[in-house]
Amino acid sequence: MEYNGGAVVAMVGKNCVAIACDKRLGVQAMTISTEFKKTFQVTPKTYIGLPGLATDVQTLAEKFRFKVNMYKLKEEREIEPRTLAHLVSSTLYERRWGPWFVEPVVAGLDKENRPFICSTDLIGCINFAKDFVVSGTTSNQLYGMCESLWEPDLEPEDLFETISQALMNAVDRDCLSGWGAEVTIITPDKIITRTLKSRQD
Amino acid sequence: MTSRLPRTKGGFNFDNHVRNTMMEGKGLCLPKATKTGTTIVGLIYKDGLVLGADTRATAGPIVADKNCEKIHYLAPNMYCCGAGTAADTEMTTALISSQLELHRLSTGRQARVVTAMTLLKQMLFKYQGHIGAALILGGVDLNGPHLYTIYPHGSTDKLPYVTMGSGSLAAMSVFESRFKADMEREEAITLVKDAIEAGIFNDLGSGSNVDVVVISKDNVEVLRNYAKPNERGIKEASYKYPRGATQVLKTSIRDLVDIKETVQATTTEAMDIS
Amino acid sequence: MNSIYQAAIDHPVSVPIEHRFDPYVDNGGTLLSIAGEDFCVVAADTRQSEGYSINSRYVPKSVKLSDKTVISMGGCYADCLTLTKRIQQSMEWYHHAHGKTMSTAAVAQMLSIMLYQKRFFPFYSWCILGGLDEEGKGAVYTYDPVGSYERESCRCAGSASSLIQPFLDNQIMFKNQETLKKNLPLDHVLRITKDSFTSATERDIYTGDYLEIFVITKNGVEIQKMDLKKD
Amino acid sequence: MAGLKAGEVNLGTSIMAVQFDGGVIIGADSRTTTGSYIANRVTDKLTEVHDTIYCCRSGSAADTQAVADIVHYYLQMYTVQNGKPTVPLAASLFQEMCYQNKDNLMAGIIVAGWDKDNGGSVWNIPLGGSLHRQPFAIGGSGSTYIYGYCDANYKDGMNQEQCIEFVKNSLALAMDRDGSSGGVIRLAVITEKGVQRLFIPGDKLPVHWQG
Repeated sequence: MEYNGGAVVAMVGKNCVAIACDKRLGVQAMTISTEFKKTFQVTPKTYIGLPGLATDVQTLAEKFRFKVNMYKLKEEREIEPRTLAHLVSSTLYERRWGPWFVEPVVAGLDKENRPFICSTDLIGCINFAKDFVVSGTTSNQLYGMCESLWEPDLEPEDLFETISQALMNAVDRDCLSGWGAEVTIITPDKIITRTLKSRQD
Repeated sequence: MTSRLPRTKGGFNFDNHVRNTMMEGKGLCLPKATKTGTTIVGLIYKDGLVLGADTRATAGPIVADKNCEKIHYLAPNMYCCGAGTAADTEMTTALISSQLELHRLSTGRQARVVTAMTLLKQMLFKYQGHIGAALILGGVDLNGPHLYTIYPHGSTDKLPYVTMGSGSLAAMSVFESRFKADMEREEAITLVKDAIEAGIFNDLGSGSNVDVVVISKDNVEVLRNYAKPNERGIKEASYKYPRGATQVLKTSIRDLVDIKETVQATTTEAMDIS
Repeated sequence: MNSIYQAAIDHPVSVPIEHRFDPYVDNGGTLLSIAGEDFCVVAADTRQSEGYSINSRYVPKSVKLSDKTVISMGGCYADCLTLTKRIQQSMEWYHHAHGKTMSTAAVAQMLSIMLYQKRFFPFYSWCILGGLDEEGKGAVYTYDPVGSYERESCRCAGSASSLIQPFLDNQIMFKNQETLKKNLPLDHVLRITKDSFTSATERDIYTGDYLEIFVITKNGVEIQKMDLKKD
Repeated sequence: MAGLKAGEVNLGTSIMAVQFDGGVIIGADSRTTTGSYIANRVTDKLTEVHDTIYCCRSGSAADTQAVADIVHYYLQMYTVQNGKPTVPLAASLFQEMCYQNKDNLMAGIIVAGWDKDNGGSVWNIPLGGSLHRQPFAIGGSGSTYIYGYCDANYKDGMNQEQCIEFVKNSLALAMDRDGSSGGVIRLAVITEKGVQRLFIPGDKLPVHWQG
């Protein structure tokens, strides 16, 4: 986790969810790129965030894309976020003794447009949450921020402010994350993606 | 379709192991897996048994999940509390639950608790303690109620009242002072609740709420969050930001279009087969 | 728990067992201090723990040193106690020698020296000194265990510091929302303090039980107490 | 030989078996520990592997349970095909398991029982996986304290009652001195007629000098 750095957070709002990540890619203390996004769209209304070792982030993003496509071909429907969570979990637990160094976050709306978020640890233990989930090297800071800032039933625009402030202030206290951030708000009728103006140190 | 797609094999995959030990050797530290530094208990009362658990999951000193479920379903007449590495307890119980379901379908009988116990202990023994699951297995079958503890290395004990996890000492002190044989249902549930609460308040690895499952001869009650002694109070202030507080560089909005697929029966002329 | 005994069980005779003098323990807990225009708030939880056990639910981490100065310490409780005694004793001698109470800035400088005097066998303690300066303005001095110190406007230390500090950056210093910057009144600061601790208690297992807040104004030091969760 | 793995459940034990004319007496304390915590204070370390063949387990709880379960299964299969097994047969099955897997096991087992060919017999399988027939055997961490007592007090040709007293006193002495043994004494009298289980609660143990 500490090798490349990175942070991902997801929150539930009123009929919407938000997922946000920082954009740094580093090799320990040295910053390599500031355009390394860690969230990936899986279905129209589902995103997955993969903070961790960059090589595994990319490998797994492709692996999940493949598995989700196979699911779609076999089942002739989009994968539900809850199903995706279990797919992620079993993919990680398969490598119980040689894990991928990633702690994924799943966020999305299910077929009834109900919000769903969850995170898993690196060996696939799912943490279902009703409020927020955090992951990556900045998790402590994010826990503190979210626990104070989050409140139920935030409208998409308010949820955007809350998740952005939570992420930015958290990564400012972590030397391995930051250097820009990207926030995605998923609502039943649109997906809003915003790039934030943040400190670049 | 003798394809190039990777075939899904069963079992564990060790491909990353060499790489990971190399990285660990270079001084990189492994991320911590979620542990359930737990209090789990079980006791036998007059008509069956009661299982109890707290709901805190920790990653080091941080609470990863404030309200997780540690009492897992195994079979209609059996439940299993898990402590230790969270993923291991989750996956082990799920795996055994599926084997029991198949066993039930192939025999057409209710599975016995010893069967579940044997499956669990043989699996854990096979992995020599590397699967970090400490379990309390409880169930009622044709031979009556049974309560087992199963340790990560695969040893088992059969006792009328048991505790496990980091809060087991706090919970056991409650049991040792107040357990009686053949208690009434209400009394048994209260004792289990008090034992779990002893763990919640005195052990830092345990916390939040009390989950209870009561299994009797032909009735199972899952009392999720039976007691909530740790509700968070109302915050002093709201920290909602005025809209526009965050500075944005770029926005992209994609509208989602609902595509409705409808199947329409079209009437075609009957084929001329004359 | 008993790692030495466990080692003996794991390796009955073949391997030598290492014995080491390790006088430090981490007793957990969180403390914070916020300086205002004409006040200073010093707050800390009162849980003292070791490993997964709670030693006591009420052990105050903060001590009033004078009408203008409060010290708060976390880390190894034994070291904190000793350090507090030394500060108090020096302040007493100062009082006898000079016929006046030490100023906050003077205590701050002295504490830095006391910590550095033990550079190669340090006190394992996270110190935050809060009070009013010569002009009556709120002052917060923060230290590392070997005496590097700095005056700041707010700081959190201890087991939940990484959870609370970014929140203070945002709510007290208005980081990432510079446009809204202003001086905060005391009641607002107290609300932020309380919410910081209730939030940290939710997620940090070493923080909890009670919150003790010292409010330092020109009228002296007032102590407020509040319940935190006990799980 | 494998040591105990971290956090493994230990049968820090006192176990014993004595042969007499007509059968055997086996006995054990009831304490199981994980580190310094008593995980079970009323354990039954006397495990049936056939109608009149028992084993006393010491060492790792997981290992000895697994071995006993496998031998129990073998003997059931054997009975179906060949009829009743003998005690030395059971003992050599245990011995084979313990010897072949000695790098991975921590199991000290005493096999004892009655069969038609041999009458009562006691077989000791210490840690390395060797097999010894003995008129009496002691095992587990507590046994080190009572070798002298047992050697001094064992007499050939003791009857059933004398043997029970001998086992009770020996185990009580071991439990007094050994921190990882304790609780109650569980006994079994195995004869041609079958198995009779005896239970001596913690407050009814023979009392010796306790300072």
